[in-house]
Amino acid sequence: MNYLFKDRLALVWIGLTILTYVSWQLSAWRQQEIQVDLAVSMTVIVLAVIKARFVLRIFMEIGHASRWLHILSDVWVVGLPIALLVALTW
Amino acid sequence: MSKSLQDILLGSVPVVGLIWIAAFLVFPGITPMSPQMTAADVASFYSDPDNATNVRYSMIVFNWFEIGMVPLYAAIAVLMQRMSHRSGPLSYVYLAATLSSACLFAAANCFWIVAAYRPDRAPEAMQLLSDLGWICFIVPTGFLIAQNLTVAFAVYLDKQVTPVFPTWVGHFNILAALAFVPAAFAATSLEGPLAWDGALSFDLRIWSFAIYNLVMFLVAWNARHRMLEEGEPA
Amino acid sequence: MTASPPPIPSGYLAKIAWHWRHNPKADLWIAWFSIPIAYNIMGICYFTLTHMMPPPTATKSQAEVVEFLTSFSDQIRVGFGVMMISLGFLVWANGLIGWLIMRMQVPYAKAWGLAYMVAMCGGSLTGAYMSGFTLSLAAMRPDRDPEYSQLLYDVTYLSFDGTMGFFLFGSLIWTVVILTDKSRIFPKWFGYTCIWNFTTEFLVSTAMITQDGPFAWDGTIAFYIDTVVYIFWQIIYAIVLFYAIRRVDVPMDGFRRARSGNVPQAQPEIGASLAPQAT
Amino acid sequence: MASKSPDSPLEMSEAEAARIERHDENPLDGIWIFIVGDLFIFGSYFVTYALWRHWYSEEFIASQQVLSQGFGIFNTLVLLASSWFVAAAIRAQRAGDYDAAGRLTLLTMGWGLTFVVSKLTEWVIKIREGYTFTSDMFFQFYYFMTGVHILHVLFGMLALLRLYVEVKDPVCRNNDTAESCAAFWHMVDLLWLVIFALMYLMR
Repeated sequence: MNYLFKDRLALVWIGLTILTYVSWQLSAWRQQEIQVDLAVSMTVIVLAVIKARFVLRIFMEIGHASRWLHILSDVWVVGLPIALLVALTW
Repeated sequence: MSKSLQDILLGSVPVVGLIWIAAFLVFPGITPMSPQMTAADVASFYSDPDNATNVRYSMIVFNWFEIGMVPLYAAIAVLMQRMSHRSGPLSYVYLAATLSSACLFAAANCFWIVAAYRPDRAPEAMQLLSDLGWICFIVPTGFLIAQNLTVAFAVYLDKQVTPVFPTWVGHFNILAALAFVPAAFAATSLEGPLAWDGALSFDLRIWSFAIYNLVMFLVAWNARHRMLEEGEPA
Repeated sequence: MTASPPPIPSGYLAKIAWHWRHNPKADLWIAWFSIPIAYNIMGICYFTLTHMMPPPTATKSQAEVVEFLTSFSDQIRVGFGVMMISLGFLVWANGLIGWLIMRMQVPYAKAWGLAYMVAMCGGSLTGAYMSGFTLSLAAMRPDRDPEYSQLLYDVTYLSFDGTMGFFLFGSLIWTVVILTDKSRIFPKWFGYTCIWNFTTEFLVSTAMITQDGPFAWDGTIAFYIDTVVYIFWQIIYAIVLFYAIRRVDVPMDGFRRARSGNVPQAQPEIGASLAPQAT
Repeated sequence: MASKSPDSPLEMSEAEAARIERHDENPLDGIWIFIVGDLFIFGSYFVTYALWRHWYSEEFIASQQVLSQGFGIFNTLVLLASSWFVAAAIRAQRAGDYDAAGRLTLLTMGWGLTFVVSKLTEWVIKIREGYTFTSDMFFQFYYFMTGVHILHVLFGMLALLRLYVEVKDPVCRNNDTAESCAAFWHMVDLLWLVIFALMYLMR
């Protein structure tokens, strides 16, 4: 089972778990007053996209795919939060 | 296998054709209902006991035999596989195209049966059912056209020394396809030749369908018997 | 029969005539050309004349439905007339695809191909024919009892969405055969794009529950995104089919053998061994 | 098979002949196109969700409170772990340790199954509480997104099964196919990360 610790895989997994915990705490931060909070929303989304990017690069090794798809995946990672920000302030 | 049994498939076609014609004569469809009839007219048409009886019995007969032309089309599809592009897609296309026409005929049949079943329904509902029946009966010619053009292409591409069908069958199929075109527009007008009781939508469509089936039956019969004489496996 | 044919002429019409007479895959190309032609005619009718795409909202009141039917009555009826004719040619596309599936190196390839053909032809029956009948009927008599007009209106758009089962299975069959095929008639990545179509067909189902919002039959998700995916996929599919026809090694029957004497890359001696039935 | 003919110039062992007959060089190539396309299709769903959420923010916020974040966190951790395991399985496969690769794949499938079960439990609990697809717009999006996602999870399970077969089959195994299967599973994971943020965490 030492393959679980190869290539910093375990490290990445711990990082992703910590990010999940952070974004959860961030969301539960002001549980009493339930209201729309764009700053929290965007932070949570950006954290999710950062996690997605880690999955794409380290777990999924999208660098092995062709250059175009690699670039497109980065476009997605950058474009999604921007598109969501636009939608949330439309 | 005895010789008479060999012809059972194609032999059933003229029998079914005659039954269709008989049922058609019983059905008041020989003089189709005008699309201009009001809802009250349509309701009184179906509540007239004579009409209702005629519709019911002719529709039952049609229901029994609605799929009866398919042996002819299947036989033509098999003959198409003997043409020079033997295993090409055209014969499958032909067979698939026949499916839809038969199904929509069945749908029209069903709507008419429902209309005649409870004629004391609200007149608006009677008119709706009758409309649905007529439109399912007259309008869906796209698949017939595809069917005809498929045979036409297959015949034109058949470059054997003795082709399965003579070339004029190709021309004839193109002609039949053209004859079916106006019926597709039957919904565009309530009167005139394009309405569903008009000369172009009704008479031309019905007659060309009848003649088409008759001619294709004769052609298929000939082709098959020529092949049997030449000793090809049946 | 083996006389070598003339070289391909340069004129546009002359080229078509040459292919008609000498191309060994003439029947396949005829079937292929029905795809761009029929789909474009249908698409134009759907978008400009019949108001099937983009669909009007499901929340229309009965009076609004009547008004809609009255104002677009002629467009709808003429549009569906054209549609009814062009529809038949979809069978050619389905037949071609089914036939190509039969050529694949898959267990039961022939059955897969037939299953595909039947599934897709059934789809055009409910999706295009039924919706065409009901909407043109409704448009034919806009003075009908508004309740029945609304009924026909609902039947139209719901039966239009109700094709999902047919197309779902069609694309599922396609996905399975392309992914298990070893002959590579279609590229593997195309098999995956069929999953997109499969999934979007699946998702139309929400339109049968909701009347308003993104999941209604005119909604962003149930209609617009699905349609964009579908059209994108349709374009890919026409292109992929084009190359598949080029690539497919047709069984050499008399017709194709006689014709392929002229095509430089054909190998008559292999063809002869593949065609025991040709005399 | 040409290889079996006695006068073939190539000497081929039985195993090699079997391999040529059965082996399809990476039957899953081109999966990257699917993955990137899928990301964009899901992206369009996410943007639609954000728009509606913006327009009906009160309603969405109120319904969002009903979801239990516990399930969300649990599912996220399960999928992250599954991604970790399948990445390790690929490392093992590359190193030629097929036993370990098989074991890791099975464990990944276990994680996947856990996710499916937990997701269905969550659904059942919500439906029992009376929140169904027709309840309101938020729940329409909730059931829709999680439903599409679980469809992908099920496809992903098939991919993992393929990966397992691949690993266990000494004739056909190859790294490309294994990577393709794993990539599909990672996509399932990363889509969930965004769905989790949008559905459970957003404020």
